[in-house]
Amino acid sequence: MDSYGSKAKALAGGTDILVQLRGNRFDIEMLVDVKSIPELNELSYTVSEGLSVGAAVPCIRIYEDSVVQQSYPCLVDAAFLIGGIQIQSRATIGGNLCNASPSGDTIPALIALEAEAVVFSKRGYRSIPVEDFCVGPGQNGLQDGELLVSIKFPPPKLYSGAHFLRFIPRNEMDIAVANVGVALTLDSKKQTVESARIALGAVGPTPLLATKASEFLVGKEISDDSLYETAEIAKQIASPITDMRGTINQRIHLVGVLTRRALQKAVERAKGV
Amino acid sequence: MNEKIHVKTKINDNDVEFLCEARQSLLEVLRDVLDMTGTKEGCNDGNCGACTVILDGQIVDSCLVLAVEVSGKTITTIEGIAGVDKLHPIQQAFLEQAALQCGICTPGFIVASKALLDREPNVSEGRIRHWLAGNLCRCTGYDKIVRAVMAAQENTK
Amino acid sequence: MARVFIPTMLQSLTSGVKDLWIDARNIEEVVGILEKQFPGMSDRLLVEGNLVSTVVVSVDGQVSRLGLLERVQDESEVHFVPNMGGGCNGSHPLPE
Amino acid sequence: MTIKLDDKGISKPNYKVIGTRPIRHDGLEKVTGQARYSADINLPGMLYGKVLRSPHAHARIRGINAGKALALKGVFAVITSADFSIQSDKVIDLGEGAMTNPGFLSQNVMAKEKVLYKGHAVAAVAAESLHLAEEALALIDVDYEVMNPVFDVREAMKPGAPLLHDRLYHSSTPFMRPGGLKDDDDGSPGSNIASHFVFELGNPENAFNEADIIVEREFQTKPVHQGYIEPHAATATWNRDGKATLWCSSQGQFTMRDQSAALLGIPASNIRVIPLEIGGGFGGKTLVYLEPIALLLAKKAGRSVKVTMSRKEVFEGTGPTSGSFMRVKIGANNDGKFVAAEGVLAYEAGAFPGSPVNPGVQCMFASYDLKDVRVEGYDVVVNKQKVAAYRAPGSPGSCFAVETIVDELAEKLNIDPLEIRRKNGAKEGTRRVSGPVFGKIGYLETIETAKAHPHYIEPIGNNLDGKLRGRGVASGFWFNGSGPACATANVNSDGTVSLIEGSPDIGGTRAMAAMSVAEVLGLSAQDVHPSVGDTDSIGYTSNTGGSSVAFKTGWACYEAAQDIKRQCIDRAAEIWGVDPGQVEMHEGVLNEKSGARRQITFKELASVLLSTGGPVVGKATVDPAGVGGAFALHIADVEVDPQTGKVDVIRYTAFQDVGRAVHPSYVEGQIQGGVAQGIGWALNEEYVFSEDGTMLNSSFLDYRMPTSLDLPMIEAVIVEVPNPGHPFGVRGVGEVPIVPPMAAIANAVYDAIGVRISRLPINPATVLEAIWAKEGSGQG
Repeated sequence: MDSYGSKAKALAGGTDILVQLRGNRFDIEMLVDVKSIPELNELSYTVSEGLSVGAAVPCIRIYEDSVVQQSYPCLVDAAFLIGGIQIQSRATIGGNLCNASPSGDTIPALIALEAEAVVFSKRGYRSIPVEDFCVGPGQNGLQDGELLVSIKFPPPKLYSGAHFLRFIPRNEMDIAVANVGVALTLDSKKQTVESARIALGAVGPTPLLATKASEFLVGKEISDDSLYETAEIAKQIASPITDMRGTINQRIHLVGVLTRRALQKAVERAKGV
Repeated sequence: MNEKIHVKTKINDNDVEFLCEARQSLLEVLRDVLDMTGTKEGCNDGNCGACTVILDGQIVDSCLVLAVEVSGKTITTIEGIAGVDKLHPIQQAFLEQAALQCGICTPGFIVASKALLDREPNVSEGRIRHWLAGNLCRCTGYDKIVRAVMAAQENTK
Repeated sequence: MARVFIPTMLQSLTSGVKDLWIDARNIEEVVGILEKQFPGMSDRLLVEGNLVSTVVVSVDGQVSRLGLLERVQDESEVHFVPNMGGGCNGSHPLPE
Repeated sequence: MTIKLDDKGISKPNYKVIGTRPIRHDGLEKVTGQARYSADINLPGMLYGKVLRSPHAHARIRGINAGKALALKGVFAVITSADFSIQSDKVIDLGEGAMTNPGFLSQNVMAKEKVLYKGHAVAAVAAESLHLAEEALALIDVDYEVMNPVFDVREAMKPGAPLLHDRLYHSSTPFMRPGGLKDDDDGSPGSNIASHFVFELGNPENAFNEADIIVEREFQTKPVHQGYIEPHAATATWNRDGKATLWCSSQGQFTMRDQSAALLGIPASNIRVIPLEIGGGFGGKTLVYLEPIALLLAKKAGRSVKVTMSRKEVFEGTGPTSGSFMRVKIGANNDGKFVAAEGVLAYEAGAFPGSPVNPGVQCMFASYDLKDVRVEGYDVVVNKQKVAAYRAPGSPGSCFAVETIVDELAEKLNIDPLEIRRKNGAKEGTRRVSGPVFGKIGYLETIETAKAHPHYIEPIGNNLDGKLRGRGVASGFWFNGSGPACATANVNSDGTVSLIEGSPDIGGTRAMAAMSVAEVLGLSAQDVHPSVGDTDSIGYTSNTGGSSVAFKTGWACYEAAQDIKRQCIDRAAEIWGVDPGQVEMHEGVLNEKSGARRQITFKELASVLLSTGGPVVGKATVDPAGVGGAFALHIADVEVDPQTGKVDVIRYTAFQDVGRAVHPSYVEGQIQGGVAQGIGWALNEEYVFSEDGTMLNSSFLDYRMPTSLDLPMIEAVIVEVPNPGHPFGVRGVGEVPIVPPMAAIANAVYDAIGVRISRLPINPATVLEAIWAKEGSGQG
């Protein structure tokens, strides 16, 4: 891959890249199948290090993994709703991330979960926080010769919960009009928010970490009002466009609705309801 | 791009070898190289499921798999679902429940349904609908297809 | 006598007459009599001696497939209507 | 046949096969992958063809240079419109009832002088592989002079709008016309309006004055595609003697033959069309697209050629149905009786004339007994794909408008929505707007059945999770069709019958055909082996369309079986040395009526045919009148999420008078499928265009047809009011079920959220905006 530079691309699940190649979306000379690289196929978890998901691990393996189901249900939410089963058998969250679509369906979940992208090149390994990984619509932050190896998730904290929601006009097989990932940690009484991360998708050129909304929620007591206010603040960062999948007004409005609903579910999970 | 690559694989329990171009999909090779036209093309971009095959135990859209990727793997297509002298219970149920009209999506639905019942012998209507959401049918409204899969499930017990 | 209805847009040729009783054995005679009474009518209904292919005759509620040859009974009700039949009859072929 | 009375006292023949549910004859091949569809033909030495398509919605073609493409190794032929025979743009009859304007059809298959929509075919190549053909396309230089396009039907009708055709003939007869060009010396101003017509009954203008209440609204619909899963494909060989063979899937092998022959300027009999299994059509496979191209490429390359479309090409290069603008009003008196109605419909034809606006205006008020009614239609060309037929063409749009208004009247007058339909419902003797009166129809029976059904009686259930539930009803009408049809049936020595008929089988009509024969001969359905003949092996049979096959081809099969029966009686009489009048055939047994009272079964007789005078072949050609119209009444329950605007259909029941259900499972299937397409049309499906006319959602990802998760079980309730014009009482099934769903869902959405939505699709953005408008807020 190194020798082909920007003319080389990695093939993981292939559910996006093959379609893009047929549509002449980019000019490449080399497609490298990375599914056979063992490191990219590992799904591992330790209590101290958390979860590591190889870039070539298909969604179905992620959401059927009992550790992921137990400790990272938000990741299940996200991986479970990419495409149909045929796509989930192939598609990877690594590919999803590298594809860097503004509406990429796992990315806000990854951002909320404080995931980091682990990247390898001849220069060695480096880690990039997922919120910094996408740099523009369809553009990731990988340099020529760099390969996404895995995505690392910190171990879940006590009294924490997370959820991912998207809105689509159909019930499956669709691209998000808007999507939202949230993660929060409560105090030991499970009443006050100690930390929060809210991430939005399809409402800007890249998936976004809604910093202001996240910070607003910290220290607040859980209530309909506080969640509503947080959602309203999240809407402020949204700068969507109108396209065939949705309008500006609709998308901003959906950020509010989805943020509120995702927060409620995350709170339930944090409380262990 | 035009150089041919030699691939060895296993299709419907038979060892198969073929030559293909790097850019050819598994679907193209099945249909145009191996003349196994039971697997259908509806969209060529993974959104209709007509080309569903089972690859190493998982259902995939064969249009989104490069033929070179199946080297050393195991594939089941619609041609490999029935026994020599007997239909698979799902195929029988599709006939009895009138679960096909034009029939172009039928191979994809049968392959996907078989994979589901092989994994999960007790599935609900909701689970069937979710599992089959990647397969489009334009003729039936899915009603009789879902009923056929439920009937096949009963018959396999 | 058969009651023959004039299509709305041909009523300009009949000074507003909407229907009339005509003594005829078949549609060919009906059109002939219409033409005599309302010149220009056959221009609108016929091409080279046949019914325009976009026109069919309805006799007593049934679309006739015989065109000018269709017989007309006493008290029959005759309409000239757009060809809506199945198959490829129609500028717009009809689907399943 | 034995006649018995059912519990309502209606006579019902004692059928043995009609009304049962045998396994379809072509089923095994389809569940095992053996069935061959249009793209499944691979011939030795075959080349692959691909079509170059216009990147512009409206442009003049200054020149095409294919030199570089032809120079590519492995490329064998390139064709453009110059390779097609010159066609008149005047309205002419192609013969045998096919009225397509050959000039326009030819230009739609391959653009000449101008491209009129993005995706319009401009050239085609044949090469050794599909990928090579695609590479060659990229090497063809087309010099375009880009022109201003017009996309919206109302814009296109305005004076000064960009003109698609400089000399478009403007028709103002009440009859559909395929469109044509004016004479060169006709100096009248140009227009995009191909046709304008009016039907009027009584005096609606005066009658509206009598109304206590009038509801008038404007409606808009977008183009939607038939969405068949099988893309178009055609494979052709062209022999040195000028005889060609074409393998394709279509709704009529004879239509494909005749249209191709006309475009190529050769006798129809020079082409043999072999119909393959068809992977869905719904009206969209009644026009040629690739067929003449495959033939020409095969002729030019001297090799067999297969041409295929991608899904994107299907969306961009074939015909969806019309987008439309409609203004409709109905007046009623206070007790709910309709006193007058009026509708103006403008349908987009796409690039060439021929929208289904005429059936649209004729269907719109067909469900109601109206003495004073006026309907007006415009067929308008715009820079979009030339529309093709789609299931009950024209009717779904106009009925969406009417049924929404009927619902509003019922609400305002505080009358049950089924009751207002019953009160005004069409019945035998009701005069339609085009003039003729209905014969025996089953609309009122359909309404009564719905009224008594649990779905209408049971409460809708409580709102859950903040979602609002609503119920809506709507009616629909379709004429049903007929046409010429042929069948031949050969008696085999084993007592079975091999049946050849001429109707491509989209949804199980071979089973229907076999059952029709089996019923007459007293055989089981499985004793009849049906197949669809090619153009050289069966007589002319019109398209599988218009809900005509069970009517016309079923009738031909019935007659062919009667022919066999007569010959069997003659043969038995010959064997027994008695007068044929002494022999009758009943339930598969031939009986001597008196004297020795000998018997021989059909199967026994079949085994001795060759030694008693030769084989028995039954044949029939029919072109029957007697079509009976179809009415449907649908009930939809929806759940609306007022925060996201998403509508889910949670319960659906469709009632339909089918006359007689030959194979009830496939009748139900047709109804369920029509409903599913209607739900897609109602909620999400539409062509989305950019400002320059590019279709933005030309994939199954973004053209959102319902998945299995988007639909509930769809209950199909069969009502049988037999059509007296058919030997088995058949009416026709496939089309009318797509007519009511849009209005039924719009009415249910109104019931849920209190907003009337008059533009399709009722997608989440539309619903949200409607809710915001009602609440007077910019956002919720």
